[in-house]
Amino acid sequence: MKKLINDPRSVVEESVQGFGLAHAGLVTVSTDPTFITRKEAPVNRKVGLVSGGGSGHEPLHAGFVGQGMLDAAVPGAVFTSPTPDQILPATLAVNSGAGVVHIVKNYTGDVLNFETAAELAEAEGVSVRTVLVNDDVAVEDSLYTAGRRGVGGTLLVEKIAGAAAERGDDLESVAGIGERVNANVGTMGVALSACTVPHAGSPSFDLGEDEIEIGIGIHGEPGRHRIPMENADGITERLLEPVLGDLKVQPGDKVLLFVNGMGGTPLSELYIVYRRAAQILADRGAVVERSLVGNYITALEMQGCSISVLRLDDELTELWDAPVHTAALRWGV
Amino acid sequence: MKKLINDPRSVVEESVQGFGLAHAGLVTVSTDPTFITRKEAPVNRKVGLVSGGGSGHEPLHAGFVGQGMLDAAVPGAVFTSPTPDQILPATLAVNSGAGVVHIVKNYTGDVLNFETAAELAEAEGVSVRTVLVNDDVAVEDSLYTAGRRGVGGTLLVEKIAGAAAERGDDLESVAGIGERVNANVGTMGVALSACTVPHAGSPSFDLGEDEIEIGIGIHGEPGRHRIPMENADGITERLLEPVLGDLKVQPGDKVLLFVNGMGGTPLSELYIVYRRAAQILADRGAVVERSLVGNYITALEMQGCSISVLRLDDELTELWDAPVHTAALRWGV
Amino acid sequence: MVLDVVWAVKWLTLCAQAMAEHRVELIELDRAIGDSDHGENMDRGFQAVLDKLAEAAPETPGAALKLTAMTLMSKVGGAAGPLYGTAFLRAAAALGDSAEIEPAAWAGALAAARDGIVARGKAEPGDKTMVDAWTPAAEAARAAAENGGPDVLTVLVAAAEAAEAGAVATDPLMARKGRASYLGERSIGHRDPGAASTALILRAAVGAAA
Amino acid sequence: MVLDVVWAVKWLTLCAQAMAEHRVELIELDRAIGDSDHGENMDRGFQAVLDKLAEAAPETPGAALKLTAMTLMSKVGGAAGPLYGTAFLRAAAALGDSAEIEPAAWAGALAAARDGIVARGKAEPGDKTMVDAWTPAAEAARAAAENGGPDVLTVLVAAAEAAEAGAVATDPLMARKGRASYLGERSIGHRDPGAASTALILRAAVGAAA
Ligand SMILES: Nc1ncnc2c1ncn2[C@@H]1O[C@H](COP(=O)(O)OP(=O)(O)O)[C@@H](O)[C@H]1O
Ligand SMILES: Nc1ncnc2c1ncn2[C@@H]1O[C@H](COP(=O)(O)OP(=O)(O)O)[C@@H](O)[C@H]1O
Ligand SMILES: [Mg+2]
Ligand SMILES: [Mg+2]
Ligand SMILES: [Mg+2]
Ligand SMILES: [Mg+2]
Repeated sequence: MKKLINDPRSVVEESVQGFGLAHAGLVTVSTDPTFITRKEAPVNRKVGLVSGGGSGHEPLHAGFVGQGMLDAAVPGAVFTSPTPDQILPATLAVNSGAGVVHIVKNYTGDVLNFETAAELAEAEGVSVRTVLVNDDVAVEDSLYTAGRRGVGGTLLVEKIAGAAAERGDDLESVAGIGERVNANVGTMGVALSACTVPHAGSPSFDLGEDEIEIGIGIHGEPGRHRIPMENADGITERLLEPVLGDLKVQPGDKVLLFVNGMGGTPLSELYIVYRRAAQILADRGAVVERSLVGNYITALEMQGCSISVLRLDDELTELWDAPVHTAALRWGV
Repeated sequence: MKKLINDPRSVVEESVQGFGLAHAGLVTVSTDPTFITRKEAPVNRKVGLVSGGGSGHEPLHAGFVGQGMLDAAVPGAVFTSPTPDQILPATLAVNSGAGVVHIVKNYTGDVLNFETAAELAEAEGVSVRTVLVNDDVAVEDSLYTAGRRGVGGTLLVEKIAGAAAERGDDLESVAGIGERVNANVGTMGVALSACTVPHAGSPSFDLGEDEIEIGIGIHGEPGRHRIPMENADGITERLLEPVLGDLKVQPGDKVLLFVNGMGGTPLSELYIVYRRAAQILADRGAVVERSLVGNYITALEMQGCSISVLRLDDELTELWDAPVHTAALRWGV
Repeated sequence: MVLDVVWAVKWLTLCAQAMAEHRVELIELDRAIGDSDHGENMDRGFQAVLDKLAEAAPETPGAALKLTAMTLMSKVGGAAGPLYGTAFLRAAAALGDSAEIEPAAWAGALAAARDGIVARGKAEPGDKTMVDAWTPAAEAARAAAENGGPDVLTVLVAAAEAAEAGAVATDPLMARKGRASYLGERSIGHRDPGAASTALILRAAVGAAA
Repeated sequence: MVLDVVWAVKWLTLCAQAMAEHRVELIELDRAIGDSDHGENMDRGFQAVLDKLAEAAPETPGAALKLTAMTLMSKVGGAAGPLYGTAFLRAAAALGDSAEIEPAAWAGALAAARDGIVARGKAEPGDKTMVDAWTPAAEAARAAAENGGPDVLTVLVAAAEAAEAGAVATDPLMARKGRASYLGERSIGHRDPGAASTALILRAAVGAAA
């Protein structure tokens, strides 16, 4: 597996440097420890939003730092959650006194590292509220798992909670909005091929020419099960039905439909998936009020996609529409 | 090669349908023949901008239809230029009376098909000016080739000419701006892997695990030559040097730096390339005033990237900064 | 055997058959020095010609070729669409509305087709394009029509064989036009896909008369 | 042989060596049921421990372990970072500032480490995590310290062997905690990477005393 890198051990550092150079007007990159903050951070009286996680999911999270979304992103090594010594200074850097929300994808590593950082930040007098994102309907939330994973829904939580913070909501309210988004979003993904972690050098799993993995996460891990290859419409049905079942989408429900590429699938194919997903939702009587299609939460160069559905209400729609100015998501400004 | 498609022969149609559904507020999709127009087309008194080419390069061109950029995009079959019977109605649909600019990438097929359509449109009383994009410095423009290809620079021509049209420039002036962009931009690309055209089913070329193709186009064709794999910094130097030589970039020159992904390379790697490219430009005394990093002009799921440099002047910078609202490029609105 | 509209329709039908059969082969040729679409484009185009022929029943060979020209122009795309479109359009014009094609007229139609391709594509013989199949074909047809007298099959065969030889002769050439030219020396050793499809088309003309 | 700070530093040095040597193997284990980073994370973490040890010369075994805890916490990331960080921190606390570790104290430190991991990660034995190596190791050390009297090497060996057996015993288990739990039944038949690295760490403790 060839990669446009210099050294597997400097991938994150160099990539973040490049990101900082390309978006110098928007973000500040801190090194040692590494984190990315919004240029104007801390924003006066605003609740600060910090997210982070393993690298390899770009543009998540650094691409979402800026007006109306995150105040800081904390990138770990590839597919490895960041450490408290990164999360803590990022938290302190964006605290204006109004407190900080940690948006954490539900993985053991992310939870533990953010937990520690939050404790340390509290010890330094910063109020921290954590919003746990666990939208992956492929994983049952039970005694027998580490709980549902945070996947595609993360972007929606970050955007909408970010808009709530930008309009001046207080700590509890921003966290509450984030939790409302998380409670109303479901996601399921598929992989047509594996990805290769730079330091590992070989694909994260082996998949036959006629097999696909259903119910994958975003770390190159295998999915819930493997099935023979199907066409795009068939796969779309397989992904969307469990999501709609989980959310109990009813006729008349207004939704946001988000088709997310895993990195290596052409945009044209994501639109083929979107087409079928929109048809299914229409057949169910749901109204697709907002949509997003693209590579936003990736697993390196994995081929595949995930489908997320978020049930909207007027407030969530308004917050989704609110101006956002980040490297990867921008409108209204 | 697995693909998220239903039938190789319906890829373009279904993808364009999905695109239309996802961006219903922005564009209108016409079928039979297929083309995409800006929702408000024809825009009163505005020069219309039409571009198009083979599919498989998404988001180019449909993703750039909207305010401040294209009025219409005409997608051909995968890697196959569209036909006059698509280009003509698209041209007529966006003509407000102020004339239409065709932005055409320099490939024999694109040139011939747009040429015919322009003739037919002229016969119907529409003034058409063609801007030929040929920014690929890998191909010598000589008696021995079909001339330099249009690649990454196409986006820059479309954005900047689109802004000129939006501010009310007349036909000659919009075309002139487009030509000025083309004259000041150079691009060179690399492939780390080939792509697979849906109807072909096998990769467009075979590349060893330790080889890369230098000087590739965007149609999965092999490049000018094949070399052993190098690291990202080395590859970046190889791509950028010929571009800077071609443009004769001088100390003090202001430039836009555009690192474009071919579709299958993670964004994080594009930033590693951006980092080195920015360093080289800084060493040369050039000032990177604007930048763009992402998958904008792709070759399906090919792994690799291209680097484009555009020499800026105040007017080009102003037009680059002007508001744009399309599916794939949006700011200021 | 006369080259009338029945022959013309049979010819075009055999063309469509040949493109379907050789689709993968033409894709493979284009994969080597182009963008893997030539076989798909030609197959799509000639299938559309079949559909058109089923709708409209052309009354002369010229009308059949004109309909083919318009259909290829609007369905093939790429470089081949306009080039073949022009070729068939010029051939149709050369044939006018005569009901039957004499050997000399056929040779003239091929020459007109070839000239149309050159006028549009600006390629010269030796540039490794379809011109390298059309040029010897037109030449051979002219020679056969002059020497061979009234036997039209001889003329068709001469053109087909010359096109085939012309296509093979593109193998060692370095491309100077079209997408293959980007490859420079790397285009050497591969057959030009457009020359190969030209040979199929002219071979189908023989089959329709046999 | 006494378990003093010289031993502790040697132990940590051997840990770093073991992680570098088994880096690929741990990545492979994690590739099968996780995300291919465990070997990389542990290698990075223990290399950083080496750097720290070179800078600061800890004066007691407890101080060495505390420094290790802080370094792992800030350099490893993922699930393993906080868990191993907690383990070393709790072990350091259990050892206090004594200059030499008695067999019973070592057993106590292992038990504290194990309890720390459970407190943070909430895994139970049988969940197919590093707990499945730490639990039998702490247990075996306690038993050996009680029975074997003052021979510290016996205790170290007992712990290492139990950890190794515990790691092997994770093979048939279905994961219920950590990333492997997403795989459900597909996690069966693979060794838990964290249990494997635990065994390496406790084996290094023997090596340092030998
Ligand atoms: N300028 C030209 N003149 C004549 N024939 C050309 C020219 N350019 C390309 N061709 C022919 O077109 C063929 C390629 O057709 P096709 O693959 O369908 O189009 P594209 O190159 O646009 O993908 C080439 O093999 C060659 O025979
Ligand atoms: N809840 C938990 N309790 C105990 N150990 C755990 C828990 N979750 C994960 N682990 C351990 O962590 C190991 C994985 O570490 P690593 O791969 O470095 O982190 P990540 O899973 O975040 O990629 C697993 O093999 C397992 O032994
Ligand atoms: Mg990990
Ligand atoms: Mg083509
Ligand atoms: Mg082609
Ligand atoms: Mg792991």
